[in-house]
Amino acid sequence: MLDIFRHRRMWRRQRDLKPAYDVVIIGGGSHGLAAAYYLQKDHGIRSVAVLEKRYIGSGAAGRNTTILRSNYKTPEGARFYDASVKLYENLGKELNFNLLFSQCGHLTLAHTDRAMFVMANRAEVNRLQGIDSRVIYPEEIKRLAPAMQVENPHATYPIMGALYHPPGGIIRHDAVVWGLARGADRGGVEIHQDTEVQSMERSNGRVTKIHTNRGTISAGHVLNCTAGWSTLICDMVGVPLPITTHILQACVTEPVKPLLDVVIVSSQMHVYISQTDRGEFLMGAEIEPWTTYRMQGTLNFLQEVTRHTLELFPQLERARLLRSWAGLCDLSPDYSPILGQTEVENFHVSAGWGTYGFKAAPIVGKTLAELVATNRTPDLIAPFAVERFYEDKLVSELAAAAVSH
Amino acid sequence: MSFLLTCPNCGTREVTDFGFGGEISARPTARPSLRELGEYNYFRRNVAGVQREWWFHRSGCRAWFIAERDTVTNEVLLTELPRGPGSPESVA
Amino acid sequence: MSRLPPQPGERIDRQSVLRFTFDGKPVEAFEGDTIGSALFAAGRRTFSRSFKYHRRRGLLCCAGQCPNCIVAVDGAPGVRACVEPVKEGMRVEHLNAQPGLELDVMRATDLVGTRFTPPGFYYKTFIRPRRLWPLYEKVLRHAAGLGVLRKEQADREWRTEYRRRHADVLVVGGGIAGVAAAKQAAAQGADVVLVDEGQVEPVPGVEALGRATALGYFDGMVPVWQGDTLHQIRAPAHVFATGAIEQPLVFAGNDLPGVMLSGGALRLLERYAVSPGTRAVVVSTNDRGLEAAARLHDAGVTIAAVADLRASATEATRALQTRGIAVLQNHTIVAAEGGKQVTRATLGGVEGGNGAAVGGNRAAGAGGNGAGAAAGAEVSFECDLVVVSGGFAPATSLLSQAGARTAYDEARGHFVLADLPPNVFAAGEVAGHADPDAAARSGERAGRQAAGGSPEDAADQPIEQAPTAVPPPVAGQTHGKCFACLCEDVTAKDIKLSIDEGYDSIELSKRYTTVTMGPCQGRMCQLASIRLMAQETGQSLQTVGTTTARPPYISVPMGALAGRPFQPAKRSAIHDRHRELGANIKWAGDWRRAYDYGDPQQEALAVHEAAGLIDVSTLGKLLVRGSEAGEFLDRLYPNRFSDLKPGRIRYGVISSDAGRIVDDGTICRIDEDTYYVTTTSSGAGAVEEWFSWWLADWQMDVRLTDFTQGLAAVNLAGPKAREILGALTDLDCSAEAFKYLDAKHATVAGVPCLILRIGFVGEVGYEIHFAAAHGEHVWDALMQAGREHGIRPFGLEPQRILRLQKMHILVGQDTDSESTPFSAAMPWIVKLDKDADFIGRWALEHYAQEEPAARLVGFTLGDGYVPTEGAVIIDALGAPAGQVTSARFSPVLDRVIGMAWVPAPLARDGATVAISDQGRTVSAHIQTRPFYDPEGEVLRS
Amino acid sequence: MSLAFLSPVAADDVAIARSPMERMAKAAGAEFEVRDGWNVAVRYAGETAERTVAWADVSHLRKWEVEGQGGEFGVARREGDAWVCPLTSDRALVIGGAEPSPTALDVTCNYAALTILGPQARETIARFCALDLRPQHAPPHSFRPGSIARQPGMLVVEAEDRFLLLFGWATAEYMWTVVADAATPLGGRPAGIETIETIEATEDTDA
Repeated sequence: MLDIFRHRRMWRRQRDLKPAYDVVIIGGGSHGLAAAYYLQKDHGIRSVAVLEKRYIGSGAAGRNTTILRSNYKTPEGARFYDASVKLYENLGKELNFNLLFSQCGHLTLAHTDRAMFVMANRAEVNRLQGIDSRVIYPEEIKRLAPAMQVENPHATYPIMGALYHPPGGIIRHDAVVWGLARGADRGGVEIHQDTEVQSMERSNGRVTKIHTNRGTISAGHVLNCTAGWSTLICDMVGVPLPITTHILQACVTEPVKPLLDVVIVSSQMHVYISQTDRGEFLMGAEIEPWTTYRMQGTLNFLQEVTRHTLELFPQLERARLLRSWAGLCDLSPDYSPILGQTEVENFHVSAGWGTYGFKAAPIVGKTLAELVATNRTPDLIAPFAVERFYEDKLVSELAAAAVSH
Repeated sequence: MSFLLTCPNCGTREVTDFGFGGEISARPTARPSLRELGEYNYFRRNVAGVQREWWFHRSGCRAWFIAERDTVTNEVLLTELPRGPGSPESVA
Repeated sequence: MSRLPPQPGERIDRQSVLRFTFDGKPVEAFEGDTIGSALFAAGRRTFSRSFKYHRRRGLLCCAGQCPNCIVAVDGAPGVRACVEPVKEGMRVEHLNAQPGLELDVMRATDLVGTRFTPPGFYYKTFIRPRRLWPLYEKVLRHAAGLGVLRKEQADREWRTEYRRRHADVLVVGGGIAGVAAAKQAAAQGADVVLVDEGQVEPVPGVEALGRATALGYFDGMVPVWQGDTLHQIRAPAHVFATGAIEQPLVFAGNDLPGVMLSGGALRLLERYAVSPGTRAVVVSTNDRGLEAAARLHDAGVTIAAVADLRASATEATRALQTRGIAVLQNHTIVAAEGGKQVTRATLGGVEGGNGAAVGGNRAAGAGGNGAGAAAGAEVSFECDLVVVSGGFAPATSLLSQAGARTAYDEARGHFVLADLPPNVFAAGEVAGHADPDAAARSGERAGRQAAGGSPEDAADQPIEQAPTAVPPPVAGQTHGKCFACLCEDVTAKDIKLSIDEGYDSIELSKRYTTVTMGPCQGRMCQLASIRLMAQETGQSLQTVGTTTARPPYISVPMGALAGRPFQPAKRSAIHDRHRELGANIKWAGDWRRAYDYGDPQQEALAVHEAAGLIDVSTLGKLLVRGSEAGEFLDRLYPNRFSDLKPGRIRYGVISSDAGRIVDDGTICRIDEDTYYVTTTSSGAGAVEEWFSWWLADWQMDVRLTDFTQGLAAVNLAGPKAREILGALTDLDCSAEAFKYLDAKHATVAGVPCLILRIGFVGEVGYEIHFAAAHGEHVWDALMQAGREHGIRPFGLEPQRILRLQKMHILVGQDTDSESTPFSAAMPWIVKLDKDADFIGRWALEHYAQEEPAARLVGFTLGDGYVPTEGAVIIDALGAPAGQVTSARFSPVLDRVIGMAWVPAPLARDGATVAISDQGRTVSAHIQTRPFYDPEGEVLRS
Repeated sequence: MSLAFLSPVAADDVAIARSPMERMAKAAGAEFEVRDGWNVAVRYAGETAERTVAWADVSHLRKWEVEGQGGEFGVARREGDAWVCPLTSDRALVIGGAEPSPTALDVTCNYAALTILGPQARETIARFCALDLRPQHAPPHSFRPGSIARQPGMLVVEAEDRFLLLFGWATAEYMWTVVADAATPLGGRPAGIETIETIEATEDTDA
């Protein structure tokens, strides 16, 4: 409690770059900072620099809709994201920073028999791995979300059931970034904001030099944690990626008194809805199908997301939409991440997250730190190596009723 | 609504009128190795800059055409109908 | 109470009295009043309670920019009372105060809680024990939120519309510059739309939209919200004459009711003839604030004091002096005090240069610019009105979205436009032309250019830059809270603390303190917070930079964005018959389809025992014509079609170049150059796109025409099918004349039809395709002819049972994005001995060699238990190793059958697998051959 | 084998062809007559010549796809009673009139059709369609394939204030709902084809 009167700096002011670090992490988002945090915490590796082009959390980490869940379709995915949620559960205490994680429950609505099939399958795969996830029906949905129009005879998409995932919920995304940054900083990691990697040199299968706008450095290991920009960073060292970059958009209303205590996702309507602790309704939709690096939103998104939200919550028709924004997503062909070593010996990636990256931040940090420290790929991330696309062994999170959040 | 595209058959429409077919990539002409096949099926250049790409006028003439678009600004520099086998964009 | 005698140019109609209620109490207003002006006239000073501290807030901008007067009208939250016209009988309620606006218990958070609630306090509290956080969170959730929405509402009640408008020039802003631009552009012959947030005068030849707000700029598309309508205006050229937003000053008590921006005070006075106060203290950084003092004086308001932050007098100063009003140069306001509203204001001297306000006992905002303490006694004045003007910041949000860049202008003390993209023009005050004459000329110029005219018009004079204001100061905090952000209750001290903690970029500070993230969208607070950031960090304002201007420009009701609620649906030409037969209708992709007619089991049995009729109009139907049509299909499918004989049918599976199953269907060769291709219902659109994509690339002599919607199709199946069809056609339907996989053209019930004899549901069956306009006729004729034979209509659900009995895979149900023809037990469909290349060949050559991890097989269950589709096949260790994709009770076989992906070694007849289904584990027996009529004898009969 | 099954032409006139909007028209009070084998909504009770906007079901118009007949993009040629609309450089859609050639493909039932007419027609269409129909940008005879109410469609500007909308046969019920919903607040109501015929006859006389 006393901490709230003590105004200590969260992280040190930026000094000059050193000529060399054991590990250089490109990208000061949730993944980069988590990797830095676990490098010093789990392995005592403190000669670490996080290079962030703008300010920490300025990319996807600060633009996502803060939803956490682990009810994935593939056993590999479910196991991996479950480990992430478990780390998140204790992360606030560990960082001594309240990440405002509310495990309020996550409902993925099903409007067709086909969707019910997908939900049943996910629930069973999850249950077998000890993940709390089950199919529920309109009565229970109504109890969990009494303000939602569950049995509307005029509904375009009647609600047949839902996949209910009680441990899912929302967490304060910025707090995750700041908490990890503080933790990493106190462990000796240097966080360099306004530091852009402009090119890299590669020889003998290793990255040898990193040229930034603030000077050239070298590193024992380099991690690329740049999400939507990961292709561009990989291009610098000649590592191809099976990734396309797209925008994903979100918006909030002005705050209103609590109406909704769970996260609602409808894959058929391409909308996900939660109400923040501040009272804002926070809504997102699908990625735009075309590739782009331009983080500008579309009117079409605002029109579709409001129309679909109002089908579920007609009482929001006069609630005011306050702000919308767009972020970049790095989409992989199978909707599973690309994680770990590349053909360049000391260059590792965390990419291909699509819309799931934020959910994985702690486990990505922990496993990449382990990879760097031990030179061994942890079992949890072995299925996600980029090699799978050369061998055509995908880990497909795609389903006919694919869900983003 | 966002940027506009000009269908070579129908004229200028909102991007929501169209389907996106992705960057143009060359389909191997000889039998590829598994690795080469993976590269063709899954790997993308994903350039930040001008990209030649396929679009489909889904709401209009339902024809495929080619656009050159700057992925950093979404500015569409040109659109044209494909010129068939032997042309630079041919994937055959 | 505060209503003045008629004022020149007032916008109220004193003859027309309207009545509304505020918190249940009646209020009278004149036609033309806003809720805000009427309430103020009736004596109300507190309009809202603030978000966090529940402090009283009163009218400030009277222009819909600030959060202070947000109310609910007829249950709709978020209404800006100061700009919302009064309507007879409207029900206005305050937000965010319990039990009432005048007595708000949450005010305690301000009086005692402040030191416990610095910015981001919640990040630092409630961490341990973790299990208590949900309780704290519940309290926080209920404390937050402004409006109250209905718990339940069955349907949308508000009719909103979209309206698309194309124009040559869109002018945003209907002030002097905007109107001039619109006139000029119209004079050039352009089709012009002019929009303004307030009333807008008619301009000849221009469509002028009043009370209409431009919400954003989306690559040339500007959505404009006007009441119930969302205009979507697309124009190749835009003029933004969006004006400037008067900035408040940051001083202690700057949020008290009675502290008003000069523009707000004047609007009350001039438009609504309401006196904003009786005794005013005026503090300004510019002439407009001083001019406001003179106007208020002339209207009868006593001017207690005027402070000008600038060092030297101007014309406006002298105009006040002639009225006997002294102006304190180099002075600013240090504090406002009061309970329910302001009662006293304290002025103090200003140190020149960066203009830090100074009081007697402190040095304010010691930053890198070297602001120091200076002498200057504080003087207090009793007053009920404090009029402030902190300068006018150009309203550049929309311009920024359009790609304009801004730069900080030291002389003017705010960000100005630095660079405009092509075909985007700025005019008037947003472009720095505050003087009416200059504004008009800049508007004319912009209008002419936007309409394609030359900027170097002979009549065009260089436009004078408007006189500049000195940078307004940022005050310290000794006298109490100085609010930088009224929406979120963020004080100057909060911003300073955030910087001390390391949130030292404007974006980080914004996210930490939430400054600029409230309903004003930063209009009232962005500049102040940037100044504070610059002062604290010693950076220039240019370096600090602005935060991104995100749409919408003002908050907009979701209903207005959503438009009408209709969702496109496809319906078969026979759909109404299914309705009349009481079908259970559901979505199937983007089609509405009959799932059953009440008894799926009996419907399935009828197909075995007599005959059934199902509407399969949703199938994709493509006509492929041309001399190379056969070769084209050979390249698209892993099997052959060029050797198919006219009048014959072959099944085909489309695979991707990765060898994955994309779709399936039947292909019928109609003649040498013509094929008729059917696809799955859900895959129809994608297959058409796939075909035309490859055709666009290969440029073969092939033409595609999609008949999916133009043709109806029904499947007549069952032992009586031949007889029923025979009664309606001259065709010889005998087994010898019309064989399995034959296609015939014939007239059925007078309608020309293509009849495909295929094994769709396992019995003798005919799929009949014909023009959609005859849908009901053919359906009726078949039902009529079948009546004596016991025909039943059957829906999708019985069809699932029938097809499952035959182990016909359902693409997308039994297969997923990773299934190949080999793993899905259809190796025979792949003809690797074809000479030519085909899509998927290389991958399929690979998969022909490699054992898949899992294979698709059939299974049976003994005890009548139907596993859930989606149930999981588990391996010996209990780990997921496959899944059940289909499972049904088969009435004709009297047992449970299904299909599942199982580990490849178990994919053999007689093997047993374990199915885990919601905690229950059952054992199933694998079967690889069709459950019903495995040899196809019935089918071919 | 024949392609006659594509055509909504029944042998011996035993079958009457029906529009996918027949029931919508019936519910709105239409009177029907059989014309050329089609059950057509000819008039509505209380229909007058005065109108803001009206919509008429003209799905019975025959349509053909012809090859080797492109034309100037965006412009429909009037040939006899037919509109010849260029889809691509070598394919055109012919709407109305008699069969243009023996090789033409009958696509009549691929497209349902509504005529929208009256001084408020443009405003009505603007409620559900983003095509630029300003008279100077879309004069009579303009042909515009594009999204109509979020569905693939085509639009022919038949005359000042008269538009022919084509859209998928299966989406017709949805489309009628959208058009009626947009037009009704503007004073619109359905019209029978007698109205269209009268107007066309007048135009022919004027010409």
